[in-house]
Amino acid sequence: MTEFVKPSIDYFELWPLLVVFGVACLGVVVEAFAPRRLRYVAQVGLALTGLVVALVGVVLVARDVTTYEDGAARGILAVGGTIAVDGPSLFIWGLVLALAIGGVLLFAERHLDGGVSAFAGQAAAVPGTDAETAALVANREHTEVYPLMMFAVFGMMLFPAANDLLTMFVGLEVLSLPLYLLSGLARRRRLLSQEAALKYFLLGAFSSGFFLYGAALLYGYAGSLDFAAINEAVRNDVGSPALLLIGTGLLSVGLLFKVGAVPFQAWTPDVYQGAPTPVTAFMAAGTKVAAFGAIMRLFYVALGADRWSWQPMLWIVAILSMFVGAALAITQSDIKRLLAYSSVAHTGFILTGVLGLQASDQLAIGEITSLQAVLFYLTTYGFATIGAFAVVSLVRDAGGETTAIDRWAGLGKESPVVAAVFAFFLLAMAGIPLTSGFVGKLAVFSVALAAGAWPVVVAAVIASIIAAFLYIRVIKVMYFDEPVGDGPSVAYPSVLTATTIAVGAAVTLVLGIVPGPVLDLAAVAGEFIR
Amino acid sequence: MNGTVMSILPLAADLPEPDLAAFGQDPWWVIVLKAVLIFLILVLLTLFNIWFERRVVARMQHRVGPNRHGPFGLLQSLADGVKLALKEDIVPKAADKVVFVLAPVIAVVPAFVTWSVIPLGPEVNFFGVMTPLQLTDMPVAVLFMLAIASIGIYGIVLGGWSSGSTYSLLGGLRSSAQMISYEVAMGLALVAVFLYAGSMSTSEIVYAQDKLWFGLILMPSFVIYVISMVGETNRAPFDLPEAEGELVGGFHTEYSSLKFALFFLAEYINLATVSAIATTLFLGGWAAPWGIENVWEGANGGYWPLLWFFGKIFIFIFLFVWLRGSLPRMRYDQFMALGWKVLIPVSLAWIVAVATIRVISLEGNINRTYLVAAIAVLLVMTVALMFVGEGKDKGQGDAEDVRADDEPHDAFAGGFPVPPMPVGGAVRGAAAPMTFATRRTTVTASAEENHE
Amino acid sequence: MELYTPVLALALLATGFAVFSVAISAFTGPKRYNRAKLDSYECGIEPTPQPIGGGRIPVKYFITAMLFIVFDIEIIFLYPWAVHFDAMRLFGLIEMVLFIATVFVAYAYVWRRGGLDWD
Amino acid sequence: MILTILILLPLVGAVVTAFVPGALARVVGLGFAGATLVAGIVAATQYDVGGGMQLTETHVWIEAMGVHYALGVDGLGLLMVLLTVVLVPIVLLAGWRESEAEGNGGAKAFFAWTLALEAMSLAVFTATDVLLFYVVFEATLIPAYFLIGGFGREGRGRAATKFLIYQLAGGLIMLASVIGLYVVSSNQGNPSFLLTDLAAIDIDPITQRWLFVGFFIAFAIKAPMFPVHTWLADTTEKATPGTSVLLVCILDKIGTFGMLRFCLGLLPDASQWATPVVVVLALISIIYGALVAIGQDDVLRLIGLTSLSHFGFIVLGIFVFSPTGGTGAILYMVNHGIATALMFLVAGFLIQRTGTASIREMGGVEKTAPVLAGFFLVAGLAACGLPGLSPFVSELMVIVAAFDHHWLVGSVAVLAIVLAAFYALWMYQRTMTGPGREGAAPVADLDRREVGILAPLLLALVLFGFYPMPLLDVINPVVHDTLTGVGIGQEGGPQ
Amino acid sequence: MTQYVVLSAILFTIGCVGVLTRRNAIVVFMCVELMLNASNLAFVAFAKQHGNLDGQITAFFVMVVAAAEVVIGLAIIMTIFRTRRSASVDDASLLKY
Repeated sequence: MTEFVKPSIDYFELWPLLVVFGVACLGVVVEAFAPRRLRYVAQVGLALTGLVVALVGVVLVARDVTTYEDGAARGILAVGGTIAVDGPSLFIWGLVLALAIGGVLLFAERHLDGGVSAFAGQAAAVPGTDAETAALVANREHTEVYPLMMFAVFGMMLFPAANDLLTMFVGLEVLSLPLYLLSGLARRRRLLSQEAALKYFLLGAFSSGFFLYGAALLYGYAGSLDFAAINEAVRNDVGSPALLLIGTGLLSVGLLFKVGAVPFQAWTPDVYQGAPTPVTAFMAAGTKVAAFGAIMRLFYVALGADRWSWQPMLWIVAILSMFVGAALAITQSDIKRLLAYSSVAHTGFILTGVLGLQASDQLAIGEITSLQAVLFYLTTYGFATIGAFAVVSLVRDAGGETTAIDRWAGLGKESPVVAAVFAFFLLAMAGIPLTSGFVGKLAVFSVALAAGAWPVVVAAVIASIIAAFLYIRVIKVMYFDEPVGDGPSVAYPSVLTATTIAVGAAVTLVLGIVPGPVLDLAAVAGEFIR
Repeated sequence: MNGTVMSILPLAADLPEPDLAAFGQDPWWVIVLKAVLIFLILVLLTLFNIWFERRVVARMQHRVGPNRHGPFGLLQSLADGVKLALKEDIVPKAADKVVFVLAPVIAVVPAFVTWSVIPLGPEVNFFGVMTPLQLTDMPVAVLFMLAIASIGIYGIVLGGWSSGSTYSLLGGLRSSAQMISYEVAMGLALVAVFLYAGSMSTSEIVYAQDKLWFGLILMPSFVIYVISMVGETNRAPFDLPEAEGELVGGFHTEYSSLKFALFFLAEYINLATVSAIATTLFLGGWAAPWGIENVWEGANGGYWPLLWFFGKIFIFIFLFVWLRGSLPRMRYDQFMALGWKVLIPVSLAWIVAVATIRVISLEGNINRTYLVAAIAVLLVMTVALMFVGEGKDKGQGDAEDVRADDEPHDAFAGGFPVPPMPVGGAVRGAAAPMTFATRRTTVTASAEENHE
Repeated sequence: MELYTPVLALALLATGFAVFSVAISAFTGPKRYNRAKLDSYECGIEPTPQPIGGGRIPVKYFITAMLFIVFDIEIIFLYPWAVHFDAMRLFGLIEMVLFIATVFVAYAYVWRRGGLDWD
Repeated sequence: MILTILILLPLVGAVVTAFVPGALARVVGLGFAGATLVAGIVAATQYDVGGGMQLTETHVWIEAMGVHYALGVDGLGLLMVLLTVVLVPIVLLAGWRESEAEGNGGAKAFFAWTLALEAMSLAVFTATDVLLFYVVFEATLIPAYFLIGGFGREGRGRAATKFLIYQLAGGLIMLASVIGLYVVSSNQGNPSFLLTDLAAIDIDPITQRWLFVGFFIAFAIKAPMFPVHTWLADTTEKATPGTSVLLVCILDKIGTFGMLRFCLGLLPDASQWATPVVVVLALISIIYGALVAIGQDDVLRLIGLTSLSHFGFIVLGIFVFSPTGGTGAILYMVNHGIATALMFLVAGFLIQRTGTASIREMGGVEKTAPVLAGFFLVAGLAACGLPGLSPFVSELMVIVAAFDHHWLVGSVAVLAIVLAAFYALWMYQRTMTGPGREGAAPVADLDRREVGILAPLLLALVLFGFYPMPLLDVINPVVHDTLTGVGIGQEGGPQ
Repeated sequence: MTQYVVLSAILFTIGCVGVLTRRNAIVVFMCVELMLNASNLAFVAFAKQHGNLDGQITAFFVMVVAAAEVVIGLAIIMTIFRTRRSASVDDASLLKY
């Protein structure tokens, strides 16, 4: 038996992570002990405070990180090398936390639906029964969603920071499990919501099975779960290449599922549509950010030496995602499904960025790394998405949210501001200049092209054109089509949702005009610790 | 590391250092012979236990008990077994045939297998071969036992489920719920033992108790274990799965003939098994009770330990019988509450306490008195917190609870398969409707009004 | 592996015995057909038809099952920790207290929300 | 700084107009347009006829990617800027009432969007950073989209969507080339989007051809050229004439502007490589546009299609690579802007009066509205290149250059003049002469406001028809520089 | 050790095929668990092969995760089951484009 070595836990660097986890646990305690009427305020306050404190923590840590072992990376390896608190991690943490704050605000919105939140009064009550009615009459709501969300945020922070396959797997699950539940908690259209949860869960569990088996094979190949060790093994070409290849493939399945890349996109539209809109907003933004962080860390750090075997696969996946996402989005008649497919297309675009060069010593000054481009794209995408879904939650009719696109006709006249903001988000997603989406696209395309992936870029351009059509179609419906029947009405949100939308729009605009600071921030973040 | 265990009380039984290398060396015939012997012992033990139980309970109830077959009626159980074999073997029409037949097998095999890691004695001369009086041992023996024992639960659940009968199903469910509930407490109770023994191998745990039985220094663990072992075996006062007042025979309602006998056998072997585990983990296993070693040097040598071992087991068996003879059956909610709300938190608190004490004795520079006091306070506070919270909650009348009472009665609400109501209401004819029916209508109506 | 071979021997023996018992009872016992005998037992009334798959199970049992899983997992971590506690000492204690406290949070929640109350 | 002011003025104007009360909006909007006009003229006075990039300013924009906010004008840019600042106030005046009509998006929106469009267009013509150019190039689409979709006739939403899709498609294809340029420049160690930097780099021929294709497709859609012109007719038919003026006379010039500046300026070898194909496409555009125009029933649609023909001429002039052709093309860009604007606006006034755009349903207008008919005739004659009106000069130069290039090309181009005469005169004949429509109220003549709006355009047509020298002085250096870049020396000036 | 890896691969494949072909949500779910356990087997086998403990520790964590997944999955499937009285995946078909 080898001597027990106490792992060093760098509490300062892990501070944001611990705060989020602690707040999540505290939330459960509040849920257990606070009287019902206090829970809402307590939970929202707690979650917001926790997120803000964590965000401040991220900033403090980021100011403090130093260069790692004279390399290009900055940061430290914490907890015995299982968590990498490096520049990219911190960037993603900050981003996830910012998006999560928006998410909490949306979760807490109670003005839209007559004084109750978007979550079921009692999820356990069977829809259509007296028990459900009773819960409705009592104006009950699940305040558990806040701790659940905090756990998901914790997972989203752990996932991209994981420096070995085990931690990554744990992060993956911690991020996924609360989201499965949250998807099923819609107040209206409960059956749809439950079904979404079921599909999300089954497919998610399936894909994490793939991830895990891939991890096992990679472990079999390298004899270690640690990314650096795997990289070493790949470099020295020990072990069976078949294990490496199959392992990489299976791992990719798990990761690509999380980002909703084709051919693992099947869950996206169903879940986006069925889940309560605040959850969709938070999930669509947060999951993608976290999962892409993890994808890049895995592929760059652990499998960087093996890039010739995974790059062709990602090429194909990226191209397929863009085309399938854009093409299927056109056929949609539901705005949430449309946004879901558009997110699939965006996954393809981001993957295009992943294909670029990541080492800054391969680049000239004035060129950006893949990491920078993807981080920037994630920022733009995250804020635009959360904002767009927030707007979706405003447009309502008697049955709750109106998500059928043709019911949005005439929104431009009914509520010019809401329509304008939504159109702005759509334009950002389409990548029209002077929105953040354009700069994001520019960044990922240029890194991909610089790495010689011109077929992908050409495909991306064509896919962008297809995608542009669908965004414009929605804008056309809002502005130029005659309303059907009464037309949609727009519920006046409280300051919570309004803030989220405003911040989303502001970020989208500012990043479109002066993207420099964020690009620089991503540059300062440097590279992954290898 | 067991040398460091509690050197406060100098006690005699100085057992030789344990070594797992002693296992896995037997020639094949020794293995077979040991296995057959264990099998025989268990079958005989079961026959004896049934008789023993009936006699003791009879005594407690001022009866005589079985006394016809053999001396003191000792062969009564055997006669019962033969009789069962001659009964018709019924497989109900609604049953899932394969599972129905398989269930007793699943129940009984693990019961036997568990015994393969129970140490019955030290290394002895076994027909010319030096071998421990134990079929085998492994570094994770206790875990192995727990795992195997868990398989036995499947036999009960599947038996209840496959019978196609309401009573069986509920009995099976109840017993599985009960067993898993108490398995948690049982599992937690064992942690303290491992903490002190530094091993999960049964033989090493026995050796680790050469100075002091864990049952004494880890009293709370022991008590929890004893309570949960009663729950784990579905014995009175925790025999809810076969509560004949509510569930006829529970999961084995539909079983007859030798299949029933197998369930019966499994239950009694489990009785012995949990007793043997208790003996091994808490009462020093086969080692002679302290004091005896001082008087008699050879008490822990040769085949003598078998005596101590089975003696200790019979103490537990008697305890079981005693409980059955004297205590009424618990209500199901009380029973589950005991398991979940008392045993588990107490176990957890106790584990932390034990670990803390252990750290202190290992580090050895913290004042022990204060610490014990602090732990006690913490423990009390933890437990108190849960109860205080509960009381306040009820006082305030949480909307949830009130609402639950108001909900109309639905025969299928919880999913209990209740016979369908006759058309036109629960009661027809002259009898007045029952009260719950009226309440249901009013509440429903008012709820609907509110809603609209 | 040698440590597990004896287990196999005993298991084979026990299985043989059990299978033999189940099989033999088919021959030793009488066979007298009676429709009522093959029905499920329900105190003499017509048995309630059981839906395929064994009918619906009260949700409470699922909650218990879930709770069991949670605690069983806790135990999984407690055992190796306990066995090697002497090597980890204070560090091990602190970490485990944190772990237990975390699980305890969930436990407190379930308790307070009535997950442990049977009726 | 003057160029920044030039861009900011209408941009600020757009925002202000959007927020002032409805009654004030038009006045404020027009005020800003006027101010922009003044600023444009000031800029022109500061311009030195000698050539080269002038009035430049450069600021770092996105440092991480080597993007600059860089402005500057050469002769071509200056002319386009002037065309823009002149046409916008005219369009605003022409749309004074119309934009308030039933079913339209309101005058405020029209003025605001128009000003926004003006700002973006000015930025396009002055940008000397490729990415900045691209950004504003795409940004013009949004105001254009809302102008088309918000104002005009039934089915405009569809037309707007079609327009936007076409343009976005072109834009995104161009984006690939823009990034490609950047990547090539970074491979050579100096990642930059600045035109001056990019002109200095050495691009291998194959890459150059790919990049050229990307740029050219975008500009061809913009211009428009056969076969990617189909958005044009729909758009001009559904949109208001004012919008059409903005689109055809200003925005579409970006296409040919870009061809000159980017295709020829940055990718000379590939431009020569592509010449045969481009020339053929240009010829097809010329003939096809004219032929299809003849068959049209809708006035606005007809005018739109004539532009297809005219843009064919411009592209032809650019790609024959001769000083005469180049000069003719640039001159044509200006003249076409003026002539087509006049045509659209007159047609607009006509449609306002008759309530229909169908040629078949009009007739006899000249009897009751002689002034209107007169303007219409002049515009039509300008379109078919009557000597004495400015388009004649440019058309002639292009055709001469085309004959120099190859006799067949010249012949085909000449054929178009015949066709042009055919559609222009036939249109005039069917709408203005003959009997009036049964039961229709007599068409009122243009009032003084309308005449006032149209008069400057008419004057310009006549002025430049007789005396194009000021324009040529500005144009010649540009053509010289461009052709030198391509590798063809200046052999004999124009005239 | 190879035979253990092969066995784990077979188990994994069975689970995978099960997920794809079975219609009952609970069975699908069990197949997923089978996949996780196949991974566990592979982890432990590789741990033995490489002579380090990483694989075994991972197996522990996987068990935890699997358990958490069971808890969550069971909750979700139960809700659906109670609503529809069916656990068939095919019956869950409200979400379509």
